[in-house]
Amino acid sequence: MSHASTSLLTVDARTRKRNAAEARFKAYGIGAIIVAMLALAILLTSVLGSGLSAFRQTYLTINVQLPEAKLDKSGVRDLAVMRKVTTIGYASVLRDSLLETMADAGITTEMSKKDVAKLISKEAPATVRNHVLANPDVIGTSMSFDLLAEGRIDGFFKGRVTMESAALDGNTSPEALKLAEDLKAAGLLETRLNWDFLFAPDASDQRPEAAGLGVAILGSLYMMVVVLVLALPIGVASSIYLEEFAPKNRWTDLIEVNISNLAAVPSIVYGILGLAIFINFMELNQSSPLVGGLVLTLMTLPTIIISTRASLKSVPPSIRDAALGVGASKMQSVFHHVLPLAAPGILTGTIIGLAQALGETAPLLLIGMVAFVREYPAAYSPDAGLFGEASTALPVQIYNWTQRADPGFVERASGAIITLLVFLLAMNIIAIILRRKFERRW
Amino acid sequence: MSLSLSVLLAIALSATAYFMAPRHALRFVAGDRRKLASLPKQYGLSAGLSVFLPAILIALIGGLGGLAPASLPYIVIAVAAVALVLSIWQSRPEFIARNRAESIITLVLIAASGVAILTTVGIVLSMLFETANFFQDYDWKDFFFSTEWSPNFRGDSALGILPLLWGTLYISLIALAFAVPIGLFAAIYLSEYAGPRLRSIAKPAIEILAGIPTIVYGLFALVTVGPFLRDYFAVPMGFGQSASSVLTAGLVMGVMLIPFVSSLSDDIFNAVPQTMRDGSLGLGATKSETIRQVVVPAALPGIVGAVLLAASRAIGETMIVVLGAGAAARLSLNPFEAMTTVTVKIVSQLTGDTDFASPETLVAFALGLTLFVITLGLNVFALYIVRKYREQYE
Amino acid sequence: RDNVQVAGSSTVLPYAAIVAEAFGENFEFPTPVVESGGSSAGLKRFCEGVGENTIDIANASRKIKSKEVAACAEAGVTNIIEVRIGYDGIVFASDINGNSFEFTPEDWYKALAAEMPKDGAMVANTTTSWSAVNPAFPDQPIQAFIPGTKHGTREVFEEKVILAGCEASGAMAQIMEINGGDEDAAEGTCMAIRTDGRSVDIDGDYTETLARIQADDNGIGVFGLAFYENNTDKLQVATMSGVEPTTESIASGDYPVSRPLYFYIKADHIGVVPGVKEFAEFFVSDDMAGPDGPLAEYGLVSDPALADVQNAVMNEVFMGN
Amino acid sequence: MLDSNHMDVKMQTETTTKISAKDVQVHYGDTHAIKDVNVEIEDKAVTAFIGPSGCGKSTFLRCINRMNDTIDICRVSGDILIDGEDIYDRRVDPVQLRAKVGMVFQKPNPFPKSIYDNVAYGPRIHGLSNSKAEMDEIVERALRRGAIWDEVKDRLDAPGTGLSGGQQQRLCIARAVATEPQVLLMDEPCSALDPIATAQVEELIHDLSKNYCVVIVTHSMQQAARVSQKTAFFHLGNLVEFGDTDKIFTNPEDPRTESYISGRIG
Amino acid sequence: MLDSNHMDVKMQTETTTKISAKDVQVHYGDTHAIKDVNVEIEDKAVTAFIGPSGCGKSTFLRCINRMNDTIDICRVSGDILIDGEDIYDRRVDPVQLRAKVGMVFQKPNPFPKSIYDNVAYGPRIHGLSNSKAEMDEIVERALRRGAIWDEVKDRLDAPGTGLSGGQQQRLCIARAVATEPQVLLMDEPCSALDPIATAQVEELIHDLSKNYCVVIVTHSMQQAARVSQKTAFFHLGNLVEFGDTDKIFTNPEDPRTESYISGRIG
Ligand SMILES: Nc1ncnc2c1ncn2[C@@H]1O[C@H](COP(=O)(O)OP(=O)(O)OP(=O)(O)O)[C@@H](O)[C@H]1O
Ligand SMILES: Nc1ncnc2c1ncn2[C@@H]1O[C@H](COP(=O)(O)OP(=O)(O)OP(=O)(O)O)[C@@H](O)[C@H]1O
Ligand SMILES: [Mg+2]
Ligand SMILES: [Mg+2]
Repeated sequence: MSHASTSLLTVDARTRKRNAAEARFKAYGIGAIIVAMLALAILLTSVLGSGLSAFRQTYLTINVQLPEAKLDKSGVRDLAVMRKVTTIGYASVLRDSLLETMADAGITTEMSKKDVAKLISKEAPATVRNHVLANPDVIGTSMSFDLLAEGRIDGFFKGRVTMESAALDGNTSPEALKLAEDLKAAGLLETRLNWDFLFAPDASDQRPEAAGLGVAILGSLYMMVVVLVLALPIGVASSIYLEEFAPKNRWTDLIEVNISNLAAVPSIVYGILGLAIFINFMELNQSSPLVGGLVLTLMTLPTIIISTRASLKSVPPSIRDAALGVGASKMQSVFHHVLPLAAPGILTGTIIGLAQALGETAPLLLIGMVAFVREYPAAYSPDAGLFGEASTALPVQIYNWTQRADPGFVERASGAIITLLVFLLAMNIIAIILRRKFERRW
Repeated sequence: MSLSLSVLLAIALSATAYFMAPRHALRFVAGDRRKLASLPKQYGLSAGLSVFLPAILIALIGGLGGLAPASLPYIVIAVAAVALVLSIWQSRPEFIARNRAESIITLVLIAASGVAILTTVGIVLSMLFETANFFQDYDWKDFFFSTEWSPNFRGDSALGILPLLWGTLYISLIALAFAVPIGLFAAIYLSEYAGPRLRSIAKPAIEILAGIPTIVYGLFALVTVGPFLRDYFAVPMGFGQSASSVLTAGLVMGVMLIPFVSSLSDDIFNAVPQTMRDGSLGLGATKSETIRQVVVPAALPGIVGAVLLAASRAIGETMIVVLGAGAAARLSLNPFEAMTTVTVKIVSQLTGDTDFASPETLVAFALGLTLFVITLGLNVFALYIVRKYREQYE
Repeated sequence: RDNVQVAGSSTVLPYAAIVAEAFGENFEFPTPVVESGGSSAGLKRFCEGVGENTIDIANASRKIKSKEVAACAEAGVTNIIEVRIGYDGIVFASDINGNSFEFTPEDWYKALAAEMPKDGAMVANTTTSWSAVNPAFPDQPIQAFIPGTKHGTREVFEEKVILAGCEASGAMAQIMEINGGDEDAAEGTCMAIRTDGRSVDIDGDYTETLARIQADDNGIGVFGLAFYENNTDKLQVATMSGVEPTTESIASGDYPVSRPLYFYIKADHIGVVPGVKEFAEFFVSDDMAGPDGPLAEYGLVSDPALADVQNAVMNEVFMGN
Repeated sequence: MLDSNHMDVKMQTETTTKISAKDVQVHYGDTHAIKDVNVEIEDKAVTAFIGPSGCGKSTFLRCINRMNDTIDICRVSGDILIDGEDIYDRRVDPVQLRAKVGMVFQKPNPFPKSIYDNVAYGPRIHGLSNSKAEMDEIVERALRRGAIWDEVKDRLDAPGTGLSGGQQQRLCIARAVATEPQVLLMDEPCSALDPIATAQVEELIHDLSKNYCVVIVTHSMQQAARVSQKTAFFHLGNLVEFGDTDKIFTNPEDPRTESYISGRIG
Repeated sequence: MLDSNHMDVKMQTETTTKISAKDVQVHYGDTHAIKDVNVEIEDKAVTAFIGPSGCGKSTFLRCINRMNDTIDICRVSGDILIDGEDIYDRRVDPVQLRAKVGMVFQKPNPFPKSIYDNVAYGPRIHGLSNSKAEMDEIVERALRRGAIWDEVKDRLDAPGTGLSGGQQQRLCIARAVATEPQVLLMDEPCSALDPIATAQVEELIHDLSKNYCVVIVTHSMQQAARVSQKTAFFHLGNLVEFGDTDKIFTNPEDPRTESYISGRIG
C-alpha cells in the first residue's frame, strides 16, 4: 500500500494534504470564533462607550429659599391648599434661589434670568415640591438641595455637548456652558455616580437627565419570572411528551412541524394573539407584566421545545435501554437519565429563549406595554392581582428612548442596553453554571 | 374569598396530601417501605397531584373569560379537600401509586404539548377573520401575484406580497449563509478542539450576541456596515448607491444568529458518544474528517433544529431589516439594493397611521397568515430532510 | 383601574408624556400610562369597547375616519370627544455641514416624482442632481429620506408638497392632458414617488432619518419640527417657499406643511376611571398647550383656537354633535 | 466443586415452566429475525441459548422482557407467557414485567453515573431499602455477586463509564442482580471476562438458578454445558432444537445442531 | 488445517521487532493503569495479551496507536517505538500512525451509517480506491475477510447499528482490515462470536500475520495458544511475563502466570 514503508517521522504527501485540510478546518473554527468574538467586542464597545456615562449625572447644589408667601399663602400648612401650588410655582422659586446662590458665590453672567433658570432640570421643581409636601415644616426656611442639572449641561461635562455645538443648539448656549463651568469651579455643580438611573421611573422627552429604568427593570423582572415559571416547564414537558411518549404518527409529525413553525411566527403576531386572548377574552389588565409574560412565554416556547427535543434526540438509546432493563418505567428513565443528559441543550434553549424574551419589543406593542409609565408596578395588588399593574420593560424603554428627539436619550438608551445585558447575564448565570455541571461525554 | 387565595389553599392542601399519603401507606406496613407497591414518594406525588390538578383546572377554566361565579373559590377548595381525603384513603400498600402518578404526569405532559397546539389555533384564528375582511376589500389575485407593493393613504394601494416574500427570502438566506457556517464552525471548534477554559468563556460570550437588543444591531448596520459596504463594494463595483441593502441587513442579522447555531449545535456535538469518534480516529481519520463524516451526520437532527431556529429568527426580525435594508419593497437580484421583508411590513402596517379598518392595515393579517403557511411548508421540508438523512447511533 | 390609559400615535406620544408627567406631579391622580403604537392601533384599541380593560384616550396624528367611527359605534363606543391639541410642523433638513437649501414644492416634485410628463408622454424621472432640478441649487446628488407609507406624515408630504408642486409646475395639467382629464388618476400619478433609491422610505422614526443623514452627507430628510428643534446642532433646516419653519410661522399658516394632532376621549369613561376629564382639561390648558407652555417649547405648534378646544373638553361635546 | 453442584440441581428434575413462548415471530422492518419459535423455559434452572452470530438469540431474549418495544421497527407476534400470563397482553405493564425479568445486555451499557449509583439505581426505584446503610449493603452484595467488588470498592464514586470492558460487563451484571429479579436474562454475560471472573459469574448463575429462572446466551459450548440444564439452539431465526443440555451436546437430533456443535473449537 | 499452518509460521523464527515499548506508564487521573511496561513485539507474527479483566490490556493496546490521546485524563509516559521511531515524538502525526496501526475496539462501535459506508470509510479517507467499482471490491473483500459478507451482502445499505452484536464486531473487524494497516490491534475480536465465526476470524488473523504485525487481546487461553506466537501476561498493570506462547502456557516462569493459566476453565 502507499504508506507501506514510510517513516512515521516524515509525513507523506497524502497525509500532508489531509493535514493541511485539517489545519484549514481548524482555522475555520478559530476564524468563526474570532468573527463572533470580534463582532461581540465591537458591539459591546460601542454600547459601553456611549452608555456608561448614563450611570453618572450632573447635579447642582442650590440653597433653596422656601418662602411662605409663594408656597403656602394661607400659612396654615393645609396640604390640600399647598398642593394648589404647582411645579410651575416651584420652578420660579428655584430660579430665584439659583440666582441668589450664584450671587453668594460671586458668579456673574450676561444671560437672562430665564435662561439661567434653564440650567436646572425640569425635574427639579417636582423634587422640591414633593419634599415640601412631605415636610411642610420646611416652608419659610432655606435648605440645600442637590438638583439635577439640565441635560445639555450634563452632556457638556460628559463631552457630548461642546461649545461649538452649543452655539448652534437652540436649547443651550455657550454662555450657559460657561456659567456651568463657573458653577463647577465654585463647587456648586458636580458630576457623580447616578443610581437614580437604575431606580427612577421614566421621564418625559424634556427631561432626559431624569429618565431612569426603575419601572422597566421591575416590569422586565416580573415578566421574566412569569416566563421562567411557565415557559421552561411547559416547554420541557411538551418536548418530553412529543419525543419520548407520543406515538410516532402523522399527528405527531404535524405537531412537530407546527412547533417549529411557531418559532418562525413574527413576534408581533404573538402580540395580536395576546391582545385577543389575554386582554379581550380573559380580561387581564392591559400593559401588565402578567400579560406580557404570558405572551413572551408563548413566544419562547418553540425555542425551548426545539432545543430540548434536539437534545433529547441526541441521547443514545442504550442509556434508555439500560434504565428500562432494570425495571424503570419510561417516565423514570426519562427523568432520571435522559433529561440530565439532555440538560445542556435544554439550558441552552432556555438561555437563548430568555435572551429573546428579554429583548423583545414588538409583541409588547399590541398589549400596551410600549408605553410611558411613571408609577412603579406592585408585584401584587388586590385589584390587579399578581403582576397586574401597568409597567414597561427594558427593551421597550430602549426602543422609546432611541426614538426621542433629545440627543440626551441616546446615552440613556445605551445605558439601558448595558443594564439589559447585565440583567441577561445575571439571569443566565445559573443556567450557564448548571449547564457546565451537566456537560459530560460518554 | 378571592380566587388566588383559594388556589393558594389548594396548593397547601396538595402539599398536605404529598406529605400525608406516604405516611398513611407506611402505617399499614409498620414503616417498612419495601412492602409498599411503590416508593413512598410516589404515593406522595400521586396524592399531591390528584389534589392539585383538579383544583387548579377548575380554577383555570372557571377563571377564564371572567365567567367565574362568586362561589368558584369555594368549589375549588371543596374539590381539593375531597380529593385530599380520597387520595389519602387510597394510599394503601397494594395501591400502585407510581402508575397513578405517571398517568397524571403523562396527562400534564400532553396538556403541555397542547399549549403549542392551542397557540397555533389561536394564531390562525386571530388572523383569519381580519384576513377574510382584507380579502373582501382587496383582490386576492393582486395580493398573491402582484409584484408591486406600495400602500398609500388614498385607498388605491398596490399590496402585492411577492416583493416582500422575495426580500424575506433573500435577507434570510444571506443571514443564514453567514450564520450557519460560522455558527457551525464555532460549535465544532468549541466542542471538538477547544479546551474547557476557552469553552466555558467563549460559549456564554457568544450567547450574549443573541441577547443584544436588535436595535443595537440595527444601528450598527445603519451607521457602520451599510456605508462601509456602499463605499467599498457597491460603488466601486457599480452596484448602486444605496447605504441600506439586503447584504447589510443579512450580514448583521447573521451576526445575531451565530449563537442560535453555535450553542445548540455545540451541545448536540457533545452528546455524540466518544466511541463514534474513536472508531473513526482509530481508522486513521483526521479530526476534521471525523467531525465532517461522523460527528456532524450523527448530530444532524439537532443541527437542523438549530438552523431552523436561526431561520425562524431571521424571518421574524424587524429592527435590523428596517435599519439595515430599508423599507422599500423591491424585486431585485442586486444584494446592494434596499429591500424589505414581510415581517417588517406586518409591523409597520399594524403600527402605522392608516385607518384601522382599511386594507392597508388589514393586509398585515393576510401577510402574517401567508407567511405562516409558507414557513409551514419549509418546516415540512426540513422534517423530511431530517428523516431522510438521520443517522441514529446506539 | 385608577390610572388613565392613553394609546396611539407616536407623534403625539412626547406631548402626551410631558402632560402626563406634569399631571402626575401636580394632581392627586396617578400618572397616566401613555402607550405608543401608531394612530391606527390606538384607535383600534379605543374602539374595542367600553370598560375597564379598554383605553380611555386615543392619540392620533390624523382625524378619526368615518369607518373607524362606525366600528367604534358597533362596539358601543358612541360618545367620543374629539380634541385637537395643536399642529405638527413638517420640515426639511439636511446635515449642518452640508449645503443649505431654499425649497419650493415644485423642486420636490421634480426631484422625487416617479414619472413626469414630457412632450405629451410620461417618462421616468432620471434626475440625479439637485442642480438639474433647480439651477439655483448646488450640484448635489438627490438623496431624500422621506417617511414610509405607514406614517401619517407621508400623506401630508405627498399632498402638501408633492401634489402642490405638481400643480404649481403645471405638470398636473399636462398629465390630465395625457390621461384624458381624469383628475383622480392624475393626482395619483403626481404623488407616485420614484423607487430607484433616490428617495428612501423611512419606516422607523426621525432618529433613523437623522442617523441616515449623518451617514450620508448628501441626504435631505423630512422631520417633525419638534425633532428638528432638539437637534439644531446637527441639522440645518430648509425654507419652504421662502418661509422658515417655526412655531409662529406654522401657527400663522405661512409655512405650508403641517398637520393637526388630536386625541379622542371615551366619554363613557369620564367618572368611571378617575382623572380622565382632569387629564384632558390639563392637557389643553394654557399652562400646557398654550403658546408659552412646555408643549410649545418642545415643538408643538399651539392651536390658535385653543380656547374653543378647552370649552369643548369642559362641556364634553361629543363628536358629530 | 462446580460439578458436584450440578449434580444437585440435575437431581430435582420435576420443575415448573416459567416462561413459555408460542409461535413467536419477530420482524425488524422487512427482516424476519425470529421465525415461529415455541419453547418452554423452566423455573429454577438455567437455560442456555446458543447459535451462530446473528441467528436471533438476543432478539428472542429481548422479547421475554419486552425490551423490543423500544425498537421502533421491531414487531413481535405470538404469545409469550410468564407464569401463565401473556406478557404482551394489553393489561400487562411492561415496567412491572421488567422489574420481574431483569436483563444484562450484550453490550455493557453502564449509566454515565458513579459505580455506586449504577448499582443502587434499581433498588432505589423499586424501594428495596429503607436506609442508606441498607442500600450500601445491597450495593456491596450486588457488586460482590458480580465479582467486581474488590476492583471497585475504593472507587465507588468514580463513573461507571471509566471502567474497563470486562469491569463494565460485571458492573452491569451486578446492576441487574441488585433488584433481585425472578427471571434473569443474560446476553453473553462472560464475553469480555477472563476465566476467573467467568468462573465467578458462572457460580453466580448457578446460585441464582436455585431460586430463579436464568436464561443466558453464550457462544461458548463449554459454558453452556457447564451452567445450563436446558439448551436451545437457534439457527437463522429458527429454534432448531431445545432440550436437556446433556442431550443436545452429546446426542443432538437435528443435523444442524450436530454440525454446529462439532464445528466447535477447543 | 489450522495446525499445519501454525507450523509454517513457527518455522520462520528469526523475525524483526516491530513495536518496542520502554518503561511505559499510564495514568488515568490518579489510577496507575500501566506500570513500567517493557516489551518487544515482533513483526509478521501474532502477539496475544492476556490477563485478568481490568489489568490494563486495552489500555496498553490503545497506547500503541495513541488512541489514549482522546481520553482527557489519560497520561502516558515512556517510549513506544514502531520500526524504531518513537510514536510519541512530537513530529509524529497520530493520524499517519493510526493509518499504519489499525484497531478493533473492545466494544463494537459501528458508525451510524450504512454497512457499506462503514467499511468504505477508511479506504475513502486514505484514498485507496479510484472508482466506485474498486471501492465495491475493497468493501466486499474486507467483509469477506471479516467473515460477515454472506450475512450482509443483501443489505449493504442497512445501517451498521442495526446488526446483531457479533455482526457488529465482525463489521468492525472488516472496517479495520479494509485500510490494510501494517499493525493491527484487536481488542477481544472474537468475544461475541460463535465458534465458526471465531475460526474464520482466527484464520484471518493468521493470514494477516504473514505480512503484518498483529496484536490481539483475548480472554481465551485456547485462542491465544491457537493463534499467537508470543504471549504477554498482564496483571494489575504490570507486564508479568512475556515470551513464546508455547513457553508461557506450558512452562510459565512467574507464579502469577502459572496460577492464572491453571485457573483456566475448559
Ligand atoms: N477511561 C478511564 N478512566 C479511568 N479509568 C480507566 C479508564 N479506562 C480504564 N480505566 C481503568 O484502568 C484499568 C485498566 O483498564 P483496561 O481497560 O486497560 O483493562 P483491560 O485489561 O482491558 O480489562 P478488560 O479485560 O476488562 O477489558 C482498570 O482498572 C480500569 O478501571
Ligand atoms: N435493530 C435492528 N434493526 C434491524 N435488524 C436487526 C436489529 N437488531 C438485530 N437485527 C437483525 O436481526 C437478526 C438477529 O439479531 P440478533 O441480535 O438477535 O442476533 P444474535 O443471535 O444475538 O447474534 P449475536 O450473537 O451476533 O449477538 C440479525 O440478522 C440482525 O442483523
Ligand atoms: Mg446478540
Ligand atoms: Mg479491555
